[in-house]
Amino acid sequence: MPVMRDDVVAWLERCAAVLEENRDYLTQLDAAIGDADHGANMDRGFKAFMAKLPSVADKDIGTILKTLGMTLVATVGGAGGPLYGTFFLQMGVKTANKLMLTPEDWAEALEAGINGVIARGQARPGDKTMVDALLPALEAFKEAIRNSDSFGKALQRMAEAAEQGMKATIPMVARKGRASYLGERSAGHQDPGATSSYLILKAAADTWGHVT
Amino acid sequence: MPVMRDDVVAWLERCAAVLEENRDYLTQLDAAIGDADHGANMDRGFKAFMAKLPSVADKDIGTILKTLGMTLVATVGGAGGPLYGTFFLQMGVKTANKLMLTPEDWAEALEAGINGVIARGQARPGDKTMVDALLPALEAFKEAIRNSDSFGKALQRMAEAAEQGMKATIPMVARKGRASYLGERSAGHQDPGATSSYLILKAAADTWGHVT
Amino acid sequence: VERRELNPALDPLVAAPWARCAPRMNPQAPPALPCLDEGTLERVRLTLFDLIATARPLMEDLHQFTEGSGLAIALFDPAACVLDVLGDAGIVRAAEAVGLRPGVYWSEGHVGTNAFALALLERTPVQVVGAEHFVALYHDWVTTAAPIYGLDGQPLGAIGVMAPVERAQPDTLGMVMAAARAIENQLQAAENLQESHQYLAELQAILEAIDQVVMVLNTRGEIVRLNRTAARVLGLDPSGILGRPLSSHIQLPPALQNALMDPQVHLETEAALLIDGAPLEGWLTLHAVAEGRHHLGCVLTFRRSEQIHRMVARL
Amino acid sequence: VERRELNPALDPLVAAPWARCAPRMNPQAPPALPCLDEGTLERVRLTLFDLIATARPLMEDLHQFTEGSGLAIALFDPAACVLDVLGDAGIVRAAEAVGLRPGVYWSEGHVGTNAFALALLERTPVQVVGAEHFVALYHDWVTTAAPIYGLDGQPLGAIGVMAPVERAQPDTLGMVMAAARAIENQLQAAENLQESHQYLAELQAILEAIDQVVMVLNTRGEIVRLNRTAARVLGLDPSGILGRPLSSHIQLPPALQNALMDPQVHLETEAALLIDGAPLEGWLTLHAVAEGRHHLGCVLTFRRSEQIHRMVARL
Ligand SMILES: Nc1ncnc2c1ncn2[C@@H]1O[C@H](COP(=O)(O)OP(=O)(O)O)[C@@H](O)[C@H]1O
Ligand SMILES: Nc1ncnc2c1ncn2[C@@H]1O[C@H](COP(=O)(O)OP(=O)(O)O)[C@@H](O)[C@H]1O
Ligand SMILES: [Mg+2]
Ligand SMILES: [Mg+2]
Ligand SMILES: [Mg+2]
Ligand SMILES: [Mg+2]
Repeated sequence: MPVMRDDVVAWLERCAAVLEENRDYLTQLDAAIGDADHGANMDRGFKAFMAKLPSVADKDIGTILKTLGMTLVATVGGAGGPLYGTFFLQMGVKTANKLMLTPEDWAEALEAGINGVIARGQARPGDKTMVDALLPALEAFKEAIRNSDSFGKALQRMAEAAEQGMKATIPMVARKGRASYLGERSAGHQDPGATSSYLILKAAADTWGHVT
Repeated sequence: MPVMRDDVVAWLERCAAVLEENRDYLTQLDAAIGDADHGANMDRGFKAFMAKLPSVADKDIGTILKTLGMTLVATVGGAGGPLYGTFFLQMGVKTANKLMLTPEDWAEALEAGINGVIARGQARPGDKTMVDALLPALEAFKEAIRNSDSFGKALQRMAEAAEQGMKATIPMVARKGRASYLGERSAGHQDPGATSSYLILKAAADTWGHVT
Repeated sequence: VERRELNPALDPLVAAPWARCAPRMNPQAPPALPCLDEGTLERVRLTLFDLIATARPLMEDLHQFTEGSGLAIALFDPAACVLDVLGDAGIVRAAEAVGLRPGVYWSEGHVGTNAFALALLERTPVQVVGAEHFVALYHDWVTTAAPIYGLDGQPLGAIGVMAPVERAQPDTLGMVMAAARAIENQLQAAENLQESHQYLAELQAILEAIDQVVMVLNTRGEIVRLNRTAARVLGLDPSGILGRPLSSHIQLPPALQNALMDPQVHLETEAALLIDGAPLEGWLTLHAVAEGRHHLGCVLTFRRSEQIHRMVARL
Repeated sequence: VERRELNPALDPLVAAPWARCAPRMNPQAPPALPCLDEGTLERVRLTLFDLIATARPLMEDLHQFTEGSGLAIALFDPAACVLDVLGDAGIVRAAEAVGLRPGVYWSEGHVGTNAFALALLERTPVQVVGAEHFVALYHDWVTTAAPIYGLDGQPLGAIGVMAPVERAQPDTLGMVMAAARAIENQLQAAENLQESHQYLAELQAILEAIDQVVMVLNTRGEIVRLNRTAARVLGLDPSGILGRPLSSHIQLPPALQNALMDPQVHLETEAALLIDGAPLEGWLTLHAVAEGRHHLGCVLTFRRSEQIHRMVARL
């Protein structure tokens, strides 16, 4: 069973809620190795999108995701704006005109989104960024599908890998973004962007858990 | 017979005189396809160097040329400042500690200077720049030396090739610098930078004509 | 300026637009503010996403370092359509009320003389102060803008600032000029990086596709690059050997050792390599690597005699 | 600020330097202006030539767009040593008289609180206005500066502006911040370009060194690159064939035609190419070219059976 357009809308609504709930947590993480605004940034961005959602909730999945990307680049601010903006924009380009997503559709969209983040931010695995949660999540999802896991199971694997990747950023020394100005002192703290990425992917797994 | 340090000083003094004499001419050329300041720029730069020359005229050739390069980057302005600054600086680096130049020394120095100009400005042959006078001049000098011409003869060949290269810029469409903003309208006018390059190399040929 | 009369002391850059506007517009009337519908604006912003994503962080920084001083900072497309606005809340609201909103066109024909349209038209940074704006509504404002050019010299848009006329300053002009330059340079850097990555990817794929020993050496004879075949045939550990001199493991015949440094080297010959003393016979080539006129090193290829025999056997 | 008392409303960024200066310096006394001798300054400027050559045109443009408004614009090394100054003649002269001259160090310990040293110390753009300068001599001035960082995040220097205190404006801070960004981005673009050129030079040298047919195709099957051997053996005109589909001249066996588009392709096989109908037999390989996760195309190599025989005969 594929993920339907309305399931995508539900996912994004969940993202907004989760990012609002975790606003202070993300801010705290960003206080340790940044400028303490990641929580506010993500909350503001998704709230701005929630205001737009009614006007696109009946469109195709690509349009919804592109709108999200365009909204985020204009409202999130900081490093995350262009990066998350690109992420969702590229997902939207890949899913243009679709009203449902097969597991392959989701893998391709996620891959396109991550490629966009990497192209813009030039982060590599181990640089202590959102990429350290996103890439393992993508790989885990693709592997689960190769192993004939159900869509729902594969999404779970994806969320678990995102969580692992997020935690794996703790010992890393940041090589991108504000945290990199701290050098060695950035080690020992979980990366805020990897955390928000995890939350977003977890929200997908939780929202779509019912699909087989 | 090599070119001696004092011959180099004489050359640069001649450059200053020639650039002053041709100030209006260069300005006119730059009025047709630029902002009408190349004559003033080159004159100002070499006058500034003339003021410094007494303090370095007894040093090695490399020091004199490096000082010229550093002076030009700080006084010529516009596109020519960094380019001529790099040109003479790289010549100076190549001739460090030398008190005389063999033909091979001159070819190497000229090549280093031109490589510097190309590295900084990224101009290619045919882009309608100083490179269109400098490169053919270098090739002609090297070929004359390969043909066992005397130093003085090779310098003449160099100056002739520079003149040809300068004139060859007339029909070219500019692809670098201010003139490139004019597109096709830049054709039919001789490039100011190629002209000042020619004058500088001609001054060398004229000053060192007596060496064999 | 009163009654549509031009102040003769007016900046010539501003006088010309006035001459253009006067026949067509009533300076006292509120300007026609042509505005794109939501959908079209979204499509325009989608097309210009890269510009928006690049400009936005810089605009946020411009705001950060002038915060509270009364600026609205805006990004425009090449037709002077507003793409994005941010800045001090009160000023942004007031500017929005007079048309500084995403989707609105600030073309001269609709809004009268203003820095945003003028910068794009004249292809230069420009500031228009108070009564220099043709339309009376903008006499309380100063607009400042600089055009942004793309990699081929085509206009990508403009970055501009709007502020109350009392706040008119010369450094705003320097600021937008430098901001446009920063955006252009960042776009150029990103383009160059992408090109760099593509060449490297081709380079690496070619190396792995070739079943001969292929190595790239720099001018100091150190190994800069080698393919799998080279590592295997010559018994080299890729992670260990990069940056080390070829000669630390492999002896070339003396004549060839000199050839390594020749900026014009272009030779092919039978040769025996000594690998930790043991000879390996085959066909060796050396070709200089030059970046324009700059000698970078050389490419060494080698095919074992044995391998050649095997290739024949395969056919 | 009077009598070395700190105004409690003072910007905390400025208060800390005051606390540092107060024990060591007399604010009423003219500052010690440590200055490099001509020779050492020249050596410093030589080492930082690239920064100076990159910054200077931008500084000239900043001057051009603020001309006559009363600015002196200066470039500093990472130790706050003045490298270069330009601007409105009268202001430049006056600033020179109080120490804004190449070779003079504006370190806090010598000159007291000032934007040039502070920007480098705090690693952020900053403006110091009038009496915020510790030393009384600078109470008539406003200094504004932003640090410039190099490719590895190391400080390269700073760009700053000095003006009469009456002329203090917020946008000067935005201006120097954007100018520093423009310089950094230009240095990055130049570095990326150089790297790009080096990879291309290696790539081209490797292609010419290989005596097999080597071609690079993009994902549309068009020929992006080919070596001399490919042109010769396959009868292709390099200037004509670039960008054209391989299939316009050469037919691959159908199974292989599909393989061209496979992002994971990695095969070697005997094959017969049809060149304008005539078959050419040999050994063909296909390897995908990927830039990270991005499929760019593939590398095709080919060696004629005939050629292999010849190679053996040569040994
Ligand atoms: N170049 C980059 N590539 C990928 N992710 C990045 C990059 N730079 C920063 N990030 C991510 O952005 C996060 C910080 O976001 P945020 O705090 O909102 O922006 P800022 O650092 O500008 O305040 C980091 O935790 C990191 O995950
Ligand atoms: N990228 C470049 N590479 C080589 N030469 C260049 C380049 N850009 C400009 N020039 C040279 O500079 C000359 C113009 O110099 P000048 O008028 O002094 O500078 P500007 O154009 O800044 O006013 C041109 O005639 C051309 O020969
Ligand atoms: Mg942050
Ligand atoms: Mg932030
Ligand atoms: Mg000029
Ligand atoms: Mg000029």
